[in-house]
Amino acid sequence: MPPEPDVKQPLLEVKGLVKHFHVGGGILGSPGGTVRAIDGIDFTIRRGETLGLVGESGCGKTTTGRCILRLEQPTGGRIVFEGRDITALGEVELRSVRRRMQVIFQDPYSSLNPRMSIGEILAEPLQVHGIVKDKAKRADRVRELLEQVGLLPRHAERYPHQLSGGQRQRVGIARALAMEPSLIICDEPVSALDVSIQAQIINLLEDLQARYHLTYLFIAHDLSVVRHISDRVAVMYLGKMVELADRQALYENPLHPYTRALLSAVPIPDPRMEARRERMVLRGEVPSPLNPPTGCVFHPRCPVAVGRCSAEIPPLREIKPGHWAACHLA
Amino acid sequence: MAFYILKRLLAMIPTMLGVAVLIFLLLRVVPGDAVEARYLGEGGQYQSQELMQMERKKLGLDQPLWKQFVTWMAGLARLDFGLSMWTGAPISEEIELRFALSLQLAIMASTLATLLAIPLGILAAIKQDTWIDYAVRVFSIAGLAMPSFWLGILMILSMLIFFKWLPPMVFTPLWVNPWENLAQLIWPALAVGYRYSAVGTRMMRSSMLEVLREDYIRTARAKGLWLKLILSRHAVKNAILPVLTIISLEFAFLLGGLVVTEQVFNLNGLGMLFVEAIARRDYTLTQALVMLVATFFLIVNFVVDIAYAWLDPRIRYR
Amino acid sequence: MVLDCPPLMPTLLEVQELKTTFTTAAGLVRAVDGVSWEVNEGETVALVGESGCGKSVSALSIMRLVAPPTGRIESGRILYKGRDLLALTEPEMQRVRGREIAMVFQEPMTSLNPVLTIGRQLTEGLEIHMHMDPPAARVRAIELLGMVGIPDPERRLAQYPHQFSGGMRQRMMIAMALACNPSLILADEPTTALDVTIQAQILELMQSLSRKLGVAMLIITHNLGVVARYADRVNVMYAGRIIERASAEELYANPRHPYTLGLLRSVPRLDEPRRARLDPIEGQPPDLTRLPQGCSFTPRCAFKVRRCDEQAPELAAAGPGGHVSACWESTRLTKQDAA
Amino acid sequence: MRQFRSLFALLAIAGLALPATVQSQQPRYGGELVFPVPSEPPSYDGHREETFGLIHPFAPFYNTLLRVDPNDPSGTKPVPSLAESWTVSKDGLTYTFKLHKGVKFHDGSDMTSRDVKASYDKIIFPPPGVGSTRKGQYAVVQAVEAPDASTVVFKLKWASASFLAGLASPWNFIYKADILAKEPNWYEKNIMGTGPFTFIEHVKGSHVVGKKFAGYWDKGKPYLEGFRAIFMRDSAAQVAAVRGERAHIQFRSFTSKDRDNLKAALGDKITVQESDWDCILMVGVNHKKKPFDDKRVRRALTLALDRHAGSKALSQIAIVKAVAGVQVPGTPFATPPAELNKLAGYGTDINKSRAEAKRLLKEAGVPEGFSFTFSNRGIPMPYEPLGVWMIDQWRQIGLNVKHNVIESRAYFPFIRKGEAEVHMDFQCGYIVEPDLDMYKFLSTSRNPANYGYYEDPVLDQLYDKQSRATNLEERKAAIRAFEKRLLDEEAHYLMTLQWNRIIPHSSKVKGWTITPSHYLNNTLDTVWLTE
Repeated sequence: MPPEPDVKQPLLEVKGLVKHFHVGGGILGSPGGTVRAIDGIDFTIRRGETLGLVGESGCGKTTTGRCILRLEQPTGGRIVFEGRDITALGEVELRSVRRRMQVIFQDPYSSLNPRMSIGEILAEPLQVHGIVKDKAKRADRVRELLEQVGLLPRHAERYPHQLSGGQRQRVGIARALAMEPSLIICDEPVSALDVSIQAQIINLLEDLQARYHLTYLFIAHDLSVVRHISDRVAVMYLGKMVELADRQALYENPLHPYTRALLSAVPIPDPRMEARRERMVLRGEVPSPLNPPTGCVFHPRCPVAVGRCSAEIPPLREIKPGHWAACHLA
Repeated sequence: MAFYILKRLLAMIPTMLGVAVLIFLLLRVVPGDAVEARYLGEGGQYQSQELMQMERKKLGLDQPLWKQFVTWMAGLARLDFGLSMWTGAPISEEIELRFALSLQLAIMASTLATLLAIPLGILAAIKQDTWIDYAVRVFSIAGLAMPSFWLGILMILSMLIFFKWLPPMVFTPLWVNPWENLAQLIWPALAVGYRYSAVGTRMMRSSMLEVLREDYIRTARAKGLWLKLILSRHAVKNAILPVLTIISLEFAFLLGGLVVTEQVFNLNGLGMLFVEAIARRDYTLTQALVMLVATFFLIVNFVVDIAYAWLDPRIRYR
Repeated sequence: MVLDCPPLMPTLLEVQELKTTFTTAAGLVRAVDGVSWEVNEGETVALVGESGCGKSVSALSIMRLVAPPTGRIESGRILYKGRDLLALTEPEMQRVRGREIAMVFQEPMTSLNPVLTIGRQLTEGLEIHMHMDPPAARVRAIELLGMVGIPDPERRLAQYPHQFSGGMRQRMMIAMALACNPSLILADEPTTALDVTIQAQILELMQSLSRKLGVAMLIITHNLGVVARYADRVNVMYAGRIIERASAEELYANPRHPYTLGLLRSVPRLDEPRRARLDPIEGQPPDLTRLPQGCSFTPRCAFKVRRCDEQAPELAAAGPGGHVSACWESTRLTKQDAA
Repeated sequence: MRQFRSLFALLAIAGLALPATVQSQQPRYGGELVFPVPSEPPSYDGHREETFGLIHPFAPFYNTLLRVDPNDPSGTKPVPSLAESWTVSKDGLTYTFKLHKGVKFHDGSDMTSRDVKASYDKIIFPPPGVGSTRKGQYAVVQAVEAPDASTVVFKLKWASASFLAGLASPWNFIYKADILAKEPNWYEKNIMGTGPFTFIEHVKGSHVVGKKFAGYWDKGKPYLEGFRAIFMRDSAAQVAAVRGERAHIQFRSFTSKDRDNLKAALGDKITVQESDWDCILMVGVNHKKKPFDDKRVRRALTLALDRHAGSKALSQIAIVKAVAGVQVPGTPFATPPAELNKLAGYGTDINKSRAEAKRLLKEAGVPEGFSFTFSNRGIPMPYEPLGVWMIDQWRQIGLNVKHNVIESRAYFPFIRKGEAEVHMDFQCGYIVEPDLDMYKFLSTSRNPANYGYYEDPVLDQLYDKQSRATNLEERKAAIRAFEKRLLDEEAHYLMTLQWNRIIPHSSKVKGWTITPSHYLNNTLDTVWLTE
């Protein structure tokens, strides 16, 4: 059992994170450009909490996860993990950091080597990082990990294609757990799963968090799932953070029009309620991050935008204690 | 577009420079030089050191390596490949005719390969696991299993035995006498083209099968399109890209790589010249040939990229 | 209640005892195992279930697009306007596809041919089914793109799918489906690949167009929320069979099958207070090559009785408005039971 | 007389009609002779090049001062060519040649003694920057003089038995003096001679075309309208060309198998001429490497070879045949078989030889199973079969030999380093002449191309003796003594088997006689086609 963590201390601090991708021009000579995947975001995750990160595809939420994991080199800003600035660490130093910071992917199938048995997949990091050096003890540890994620010891002999989607995601979780991390970045961990299985995995993640005092960054597009699992929720739009608040505050009293639109778009499995509900259907599509709008990036689709919105970038302000929003009108 | 082409062409320079340095050094690692190869060649008769030194001086082989390299590079920059160390003739003259033959043969063989591979591959894919598919498979595996020079020998022998006829032995450029020219080159083109079609056929088949499983083919069927239209409009253009790559690279390879086939058909092509140049330690000629083939590879690659863009709009606009 | 009345519109499509199988290395997969359902003219019907339950295969079977040689329609009848589609010749069937019944697929990314222009893909159906000449087809194509809300349609015709966003592509798919004025659109997970805000746009669009043009729709989805708002009637599928059918309102109010109930309970809902824990359906979906003798849901069922293992229940009346359920205990279930 | 006998023997082998009908046939004019050439020369200069690839296509453009009798199958008899007659001074030091009158170059100018002098001066006394590869063979020449337009005089430093043969060398094309004066290397890239054919074109890697020279001095010749030499590396392609009747003849050689195939396919349309070939592979033994400094060991190596059995077996699969000493069998200076068989390793009782070999090895203190490396050249025919054969022969006297095959072009540079223990060496003459054939074996100090690395003054003296002998019998005796010392007593070098030249050609080709050298008899002035 790991020691009881100090809850007040932030485990991860992200300050002014920027990630730009340069894209080359096409063959026909269209000019290249810079994709502003993340355009200056700040947030912290406290020990033991779950921060939900929501937004539509292309908003930068997955890139944020990859930057924290240092799978991408940030263009700017700082990432402080367990009190250490990891923004510029070299490969060797990163190795120890990576043990403490694990990831669970959306598609467990493509992240598992099809030629390795589940037992081998789980034993490999234990061996490579020298966590469990003895072979027999490693097998014990693999069994233990399988049990922790609700699989049976006999699953160790199976290969990824012999498992169902839910079981594969359990293996993905076990692999992350094997390193005894403090932070797990869950990148859309349930969106590829069937509805009836999603709940199993969410429950499992919650159980594990309680048992091992894990901290989660939970990246997802499904607002109902995020509401269920997160303590605080951050909403991203086009590389910017538009709102950040406690779960309850955000869902009951969203301050940003984009958050409101998102919430209203979520269908509710109750026809009567759906019939009564006010729908706020957004116009248009998410603009290209190659060429983001001026001012507030949301203004072209915003139902309440005023003149100022197209001219001036709204900063992320703390409107109420602990409730931040980037909107001139909030 | 012009900018892109310019950029790509400029990007070739460092590659070519690398190739140049590499081949320059590699050649000089091999023991012996053109003078030794010439005067200790046939019977090991000894020639006086004086004569050998004189010859070396004539060829510039007495110069330090870096000077030889600089001289060569300076020539290249003016597109002057220099003189062959073996014959003393300008290299452009040595290569010219052989290049015409090799280029024509490569074009003919690649064309034949393409003409065989694409319809056969499509046929095998749409008749997957039927006897037609198996027949195509046997045909193409036979092509792979038989080296083209061996097929060439078979062809020559059968022509000799059954028709008492042999293709012309001397290359006539196409524009001089097309009939003579084709009478000589069609056979090696068939032998080589058949062999290279095999890879293309397999590739076309699997690529086609892959495309036929794509969602947009299902969409096309759901629209009520019939098979021929689906194949011609929706599938072939998508499936052809990998085949195009393979055949194009084969084309560049064919240009300088058909040593044995050239021997069998007595073709005066670049392949034999290449081998002889190496054996004779004809540095200048070998270097020029390597540069030529490397340039061709780069150009073919470039053309393939352009063709990709033409066939696949996703690349064009990216 | 209105829904107690018999349907006012005549039946458009009637699927009877359809069985579709796939031969795989693991054995024979009974993807669709004797299902019957119908769609009336102008109606929107939903087919709900998890992946592998047979809902997509049902739609492909109607179009006769189940890929041979592995896939095979074993038996059953598919009556469209009284004609059995399974008895048609392939050329006759080609005249049905796209003209009478059109399809909208799940993945707008991969379901459009990347190397053909939007215009080409939109007009080809018009040319073959409506015998339009290219200029006429082009005019119609522009009209269609405008109808599905794609701005600047004339310019868009010359573009390629990759130049369209996901939502735009799905609009294009819908335009393609609508091109030849079909009577029925089969929409296979039409919004699954899209972002929430775009999902809403597309669903609204489909609903309004189907109402305006009087097109019947079959929406295939795994998302109960999607169906709630847009479907008139809902069929719930599990392991190749329909296990419950009712009007949308009735189904959500009074689910009469433990699986339907489980699905509704297992998703977190924004309209309800946050629960401490979710109530998942335990276990895994069944292996379709080795279905149990009795009810396929038994191994995961919280309400199972002895009989469930022995005999598979048939659909039986379970509520008003044609509400049927295939569960021995259906009458015993109420929504509150599971809580 | 012996020469005639062997000519008849050849005619019989070739399946030709009786000599009577040969005589009855009148040469026919016209036609183009087509022949494949397996090798292409780097330049056109006969004074510089060493490959038959130059002789076959380019010799018809030139004449030499003397030539080897084109009708003599021994290939040893110098006869007039540009020189119509000559006298030799009593002391053998002055040779005076009278030139034919009315000889014209292809550019129409007259050929005079100036041109002969200029050509020989280029060969023997090349100016700086001019390559002459056979300069050393004319060390005997003091000076070349041209006292009048039709007289050429060679002054020698000492009497030489082989001098006339040297002037019949097929390489020594007579060039035009004016051209040489302007540009000594002109003939490397250009062609202009007095030969029976004029140069039309040479397409690199492809072919050479020549056309009858109307102004040829030897009236009535040539018979051919022209010729076409086609460069063809692959022997299968050459055979196919003859078989497909696209080519008449290949002047180098085919294998016995090719001969049989051609004969079987074309029957009477093919005429076969065969001869021993003045080429031989021999084994160099490095005297600087122990234990090969011991002549007993070297003798054991040659004693181990069963040459007579080897001749029977290897002639089936390789281009070798006759058991030979230092001269091609059947030529004037060759040792008769009965006497040759007395040399070590030439005996008919192989068991006796091998016993002797083992005894010698024991005596020399070479242990049973002694190992050494045999370096061989990476040419399949006939190097490889001969190498394999010898290694097997040596194994039978208890030697364990490693076969080290080296790429063809890298081979002699490697051998010249002097590191090889035992290696394959090669020699091929353009004319059968003891001076040329035996020069190879002189002490390394005299001939650096002797890769046995030995000094043997006795042997050198025997060479000089035969070279300067004025009397035929005296020369023969000296050659015999040289051969015995080289191959038997000292066993400096081991001879393998003489190559065998096989020319199956179209029966349409007449007027061409095989000789032991594939460098000879390619002027094509006497050749004609029946149709």
